[in-house]
Amino acid sequence: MQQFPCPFCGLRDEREFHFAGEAGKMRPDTSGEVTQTDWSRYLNSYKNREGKASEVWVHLPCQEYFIMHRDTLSMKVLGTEQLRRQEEI
Amino acid sequence: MSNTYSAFSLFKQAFRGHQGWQPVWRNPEPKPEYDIIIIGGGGHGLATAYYLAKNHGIKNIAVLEKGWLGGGNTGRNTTVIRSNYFYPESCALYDLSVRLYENLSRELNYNVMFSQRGMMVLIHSEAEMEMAVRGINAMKLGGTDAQLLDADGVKKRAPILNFRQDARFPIHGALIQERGGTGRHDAVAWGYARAADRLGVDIIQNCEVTGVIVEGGRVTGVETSLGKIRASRFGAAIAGHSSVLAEMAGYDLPIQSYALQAFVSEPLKPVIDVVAFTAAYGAYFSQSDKGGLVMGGGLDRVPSYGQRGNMPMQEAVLSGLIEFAPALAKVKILRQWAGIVDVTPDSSPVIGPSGIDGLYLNCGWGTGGFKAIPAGGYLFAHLLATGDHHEISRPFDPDRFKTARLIDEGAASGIAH
Amino acid sequence: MRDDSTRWAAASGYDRPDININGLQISVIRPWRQTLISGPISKSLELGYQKRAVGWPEIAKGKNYAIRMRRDRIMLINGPAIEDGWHKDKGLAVSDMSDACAVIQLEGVLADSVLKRGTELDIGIPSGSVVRVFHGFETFIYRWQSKDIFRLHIQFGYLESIWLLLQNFSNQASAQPCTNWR
Amino acid sequence: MSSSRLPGYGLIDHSKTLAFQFDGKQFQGHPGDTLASALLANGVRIIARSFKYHRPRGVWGAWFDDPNAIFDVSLNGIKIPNCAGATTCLRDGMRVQSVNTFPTAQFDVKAILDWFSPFLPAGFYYKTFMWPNWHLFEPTIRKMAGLGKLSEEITENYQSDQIHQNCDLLVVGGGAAGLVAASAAAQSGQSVLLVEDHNIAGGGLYRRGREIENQPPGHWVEQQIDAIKSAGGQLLLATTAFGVYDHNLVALAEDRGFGRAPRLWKIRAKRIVMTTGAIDRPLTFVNNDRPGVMSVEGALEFLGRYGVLAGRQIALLSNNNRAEPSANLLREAGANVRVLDATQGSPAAIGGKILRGIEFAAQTIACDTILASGGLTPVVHLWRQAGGKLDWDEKISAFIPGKPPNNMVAAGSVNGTFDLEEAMAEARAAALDLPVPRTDSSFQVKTLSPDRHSTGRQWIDFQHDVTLKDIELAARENYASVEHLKRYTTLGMASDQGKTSNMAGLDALASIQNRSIPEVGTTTFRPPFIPVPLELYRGAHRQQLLHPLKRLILEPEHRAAGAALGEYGGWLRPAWYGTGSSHEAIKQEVLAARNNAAIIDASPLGKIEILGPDAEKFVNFVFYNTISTLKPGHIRYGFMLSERGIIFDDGVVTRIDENRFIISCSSSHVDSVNRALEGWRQDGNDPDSVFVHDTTQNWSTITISGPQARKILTVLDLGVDLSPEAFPHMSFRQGNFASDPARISRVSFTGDLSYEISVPLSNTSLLWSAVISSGKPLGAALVGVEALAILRAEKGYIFVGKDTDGETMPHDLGLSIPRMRKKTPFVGDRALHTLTANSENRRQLVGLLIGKDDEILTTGAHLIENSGTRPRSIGYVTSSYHSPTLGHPIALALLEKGTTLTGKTVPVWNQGETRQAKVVSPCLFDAEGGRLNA
Repeated sequence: MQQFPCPFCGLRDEREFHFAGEAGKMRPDTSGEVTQTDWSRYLNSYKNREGKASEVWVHLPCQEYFIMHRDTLSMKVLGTEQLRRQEEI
Repeated sequence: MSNTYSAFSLFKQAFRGHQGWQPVWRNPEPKPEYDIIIIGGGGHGLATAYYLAKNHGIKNIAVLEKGWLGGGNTGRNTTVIRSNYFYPESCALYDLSVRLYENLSRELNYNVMFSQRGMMVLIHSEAEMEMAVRGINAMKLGGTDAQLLDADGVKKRAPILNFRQDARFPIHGALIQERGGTGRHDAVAWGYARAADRLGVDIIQNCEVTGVIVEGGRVTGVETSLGKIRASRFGAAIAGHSSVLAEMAGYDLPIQSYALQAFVSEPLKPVIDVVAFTAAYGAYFSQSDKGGLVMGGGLDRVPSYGQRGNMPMQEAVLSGLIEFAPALAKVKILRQWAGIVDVTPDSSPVIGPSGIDGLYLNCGWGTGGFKAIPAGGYLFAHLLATGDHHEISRPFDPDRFKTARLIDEGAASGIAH
Repeated sequence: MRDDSTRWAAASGYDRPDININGLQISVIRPWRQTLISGPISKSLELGYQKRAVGWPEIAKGKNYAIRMRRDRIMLINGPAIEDGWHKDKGLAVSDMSDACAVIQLEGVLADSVLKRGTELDIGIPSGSVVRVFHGFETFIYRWQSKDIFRLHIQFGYLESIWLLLQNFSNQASAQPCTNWR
Repeated sequence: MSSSRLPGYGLIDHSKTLAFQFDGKQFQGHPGDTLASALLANGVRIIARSFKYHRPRGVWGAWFDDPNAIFDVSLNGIKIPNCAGATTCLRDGMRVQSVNTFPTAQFDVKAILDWFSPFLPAGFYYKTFMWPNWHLFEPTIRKMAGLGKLSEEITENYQSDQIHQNCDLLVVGGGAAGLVAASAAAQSGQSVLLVEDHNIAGGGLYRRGREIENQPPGHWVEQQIDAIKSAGGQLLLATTAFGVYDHNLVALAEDRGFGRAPRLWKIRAKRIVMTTGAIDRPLTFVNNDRPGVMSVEGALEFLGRYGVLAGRQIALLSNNNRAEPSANLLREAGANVRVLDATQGSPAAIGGKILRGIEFAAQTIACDTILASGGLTPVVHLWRQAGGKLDWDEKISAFIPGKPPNNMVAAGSVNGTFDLEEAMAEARAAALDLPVPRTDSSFQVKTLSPDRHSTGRQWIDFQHDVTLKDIELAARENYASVEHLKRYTTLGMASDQGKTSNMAGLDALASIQNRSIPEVGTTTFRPPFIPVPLELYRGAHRQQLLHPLKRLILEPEHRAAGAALGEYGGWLRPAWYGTGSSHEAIKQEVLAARNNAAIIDASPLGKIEILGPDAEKFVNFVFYNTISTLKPGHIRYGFMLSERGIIFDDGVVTRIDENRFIISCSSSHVDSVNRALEGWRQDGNDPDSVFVHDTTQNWSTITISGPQARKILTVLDLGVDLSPEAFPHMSFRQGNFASDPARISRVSFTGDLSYEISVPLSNTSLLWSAVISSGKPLGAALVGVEALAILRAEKGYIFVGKDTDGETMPHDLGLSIPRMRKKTPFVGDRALHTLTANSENRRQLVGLLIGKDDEILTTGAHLIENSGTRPRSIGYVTSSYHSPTLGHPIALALLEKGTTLTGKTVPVWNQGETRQAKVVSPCLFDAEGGRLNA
């Protein structure tokens, strides 16, 4: 049972988290033309790194989406980043 | 050079203290160049080499394995073999596999212990029954076998299951594929390896691919822990680690890696003689010939490459399993392990060109690679030998992600309202 | 067609006897109002006349107080009546949730041990929020008035199930310490 | 009788006796005994048979390293298979049965298999049983295999407990080192938990029989425990750490006694000290599997802890300098011991069921017991599970902990530090996170490899009958990697999980391959360290707490009204009302709904509020349909799609005001919709300008549908003008009920005039009775989910996931306008224009008609095309009912090019039977919408 750090709630049981995709993936701007290749890459391509990876996770109880850097082999958590700007606590 | 296996040869060898058994495969030094190199000495890679040599007459082949052959998912699964799929494309693929398995021990002269004891998918509600009927009809139309059992029929096959009315999910019946069952996973790898070796294939263990040599847009060689090796075509069959090679060579893959756990219990006298799977409880089990219960369930929730597995899924799978068969509560677990599986967006495999000339892919089998080993090898060999798809593998080409013509077995079953 | 009415014991709703075992008391309490407010925290607190929204392991005090739900959300317990909807002037979203959650109070030295059966809860692991998954249920768990009174909020629909769970945990917790424990 | 009890020895209570039965014979033991010690005390030597050849087996080790003593045990009606005899505590009245023997371990008819062993070498089954097929041979083989018999009876109250605990320091192993570590750490102010797998702490102290710090071991142990406890530390006995998982989580199994499921402790420790000790390594020699051959440490443990002397005439065969001190302890207890240096000759045990002696260095020495030690093997399992590395210590010829995993440190015997003073010094340092001093051990081992030239069989894995020859065979056949060896020979896969056989096996392989043991490497160490019951993982995840259902606040009212309840989308809901035939009840509900009115508890319907200045833009983006044009007080039906363009949910959106919407999604999708909305909110939107509040459970919803619906509402006096002009279809009003707010939506899932009234949960009961009292005189009926399913199907309304599948897009249901015209981006937009989305062969929703009096079509039947060599599926029936309203069967289906086939007949295929059905519009009731808009 891993413990992940929610940037707001702190360390919590992994079962409180849900993997929401790899970090850095942008939704193509569909107000203009999007090629089939770009769209497919957006939907289907993964870096799927062995080792250091950056991913978007959501802490389910507080619904905070954030970026987590972790090692997918050793399971070490290397750090987190908020998706949104820092704000008063 | 190698012995032929039979009761008679075993008898003969017994009188010679079994001194006369030959190595099942050689330990060749890698040659500088081959016609075809298969990366990955698991079931799929070894089967591919075997069929390339046998069906296509290509003998100058090497299989490169970074560890010991069969040490990846081939040796880490729950040995289930079945073809109870929804889409006709899937039925064709997996049924080819079951048909090849049916004759595999004799073909390879190695007992892979394919035991067609039946694969039973439990039905726990009227809504599930409707989906099961949809599935049975799809399977029958797709050319594979399936039958519906009522609750009494299930009880005859597996009295150990929970037929009590206070079960969380009462049993309404089951979909059964009688031709499904289990095999001996290691034996499949070893049998193919031995047979391929006999046909001249070089199986090179402890040879890790560390780089891909691309010249003029074409893969011409690989860097390995044993040096540079060239070939005109490459086939990658490395399951959960497919993305690692993709990053080395520079192509995209629609794959995420997850740990899939399995468990085996202490040996027991016969408890169940069928593979019993339940989606509602998220678990399945069968009994090995040694007597251990072999148990499994869903993927771990966290994507990873750690071949360990984690407690949350153990708790989820095993608590479901006990509710499914309450007498198992007192049975003890001996071992738990995990394999790294390569999961595609539609839970169907990828067979086809990588996007870089000369390199072809056989991956994305997710949780179901073992059952597909003969077909995966057979079809991949066809692709590598001819440069073209066999008609059965065509729908599984990675181009389906661009055209969005997915074969989504996961979603086919729908969601109850 | 299957009728499951006998397979599930009749629901008791709010009307149920307390759990009392070895000094552990678990009861349903009924705050008269619970109000969800999203937006800048200082504005939310201002709207609810509160100074602070507690996280873990802070102790909420008194009849009316605020608990922290997330970065930009609090819940007022027994706060003032506030109109539902978007409060343009403050940039706050308000929803009355008085009936959404049942509130369960756990008291006594065993309460901590009951909670530890459902979640990795420790005063050494502080948290900005009180939201927490408890044995699969999404809950809010915090301390109230003293260090061994806990309150747990859960969606009303799960009240029956979590009560069954708390009964189970209470029996286990009160059976401890067993002979192996020294 | 060779082994016997010594009065006054051990930690057991000699004053009380416990009666038990083994293989039908009565015996006696004492409190504190294990099954193994009690049997040995009674002189029982043959307690089991080996797995393959059914060779007689005796007790080898005194704790978890014993591979032989496996029993089926029953007590007070509770039967547990495969209990490890060396770790199961004796209880009065136990019935103990050897496993895989017939009739007993002493006389097992299957022992004849040993005669055939030349034909059954390692992996023999891979070479035969291929013709005609394996499944023919399998049943016989399976009956032969397996150990214990599982009783199919369900043991009630066999329930594990599970609990989390955090601590600064977890000490694993309560021997001298562990006790010292725990007390040092506790005194330094750390929160400490010490876990010890015996029910008495002290570990190996009792088997060395000597004083420690000038006190008897028992006294010293009690002192340490007092020190730990008075400093606030905790001690858990009879508890085994069986798994180390990611992020410093250690799983402990606490034995709560026979017949009770253990307790699972999930310990999150900041640091972990491993003081797990070491176990004896077997010697590989001819007939080393004979009953009467035991490990030296095992024999000392039986003596010191259980007061059992393993034998009277003992040959102690060893390769290390512990042999003499060990022999002296046994001599003190009255045994005649002869120490043999195992490196000085090729030993062979003599005798069959009864051990008669040992052949050694060309002489025959009579003895009743052989104690063997090939050195000590540190228990590094948990260390390896945690990812720690191992170093090969040549001096003691064993693997010891090397580079540590995070936050873990080893001390004492597990480090190869077998001297007590030094072990305790290590433990103190480890406890305080100081550098662990390493000293040279006085322990000396002479390296010894198995003699490969002996003619007899030498056992490596006692339970699985793996011999040196089997390992040679595997190596000869080039199953050369240690993992291949394990899998081919089954070495180390017995129920002791290789604790005994592993090192001997590696040693054998190394010597065959002319390599060193570290070159051969080890197999992977995996949890669980000891076998643990499945129940341990289950805890409270049982029955109704496994996937628990949500319950309606009106459930008592539904029950009182005679509702049949069913599971729908995670809720327990009324399926139908009344006690008669369900079919008839449902039919009457449908008819009442059409003729008068239906009263439906629709509370589970989602109510997710979107608030803020960007709410409009946001809802417009997450919905397929254009929402930006929706005016306050109005409602729109629409789809939410996945980014692949697949329908993920359908529901209605209500605009309350400029800055506030309510999304009413399907009841089973509330959580997933809420999560998806939050995801989009935080990714690509200004999160201060739009908020998502899931208010579903604050509100109950009662639907009143049918021609009399308006009249019923009128009586309720909700303070809203109900006239069709003032309150048309797809509009929303806020009213009052019981002086609290009530939300009224005029939407319909039946095709008739319908209102959904939502009130806070606390007013539900009141509203329900008010609706019933105003509805009953008008012929209104309570309607359950089953009748609702028919009502909506008559109208051609879908259930997402039932009438749609993983390929269905909105245009397959005929809703293609936003796809063609919506200008602003929305979720899934681009996916609606792929080759596949544009295909002409898409499956579309249609209705199917058959003869008026025909049996209804089977849901799940396929629609087929008979053009090729065999029928091809072109779709399937998704919903099928007898329509009480229309008086004939109706069905919905997804059909390839369905809309172009309207009016045509298609074959419907179900498990080999074909029927014909006519393709029609899905909507068969009030197609013009007159009733809907009434």
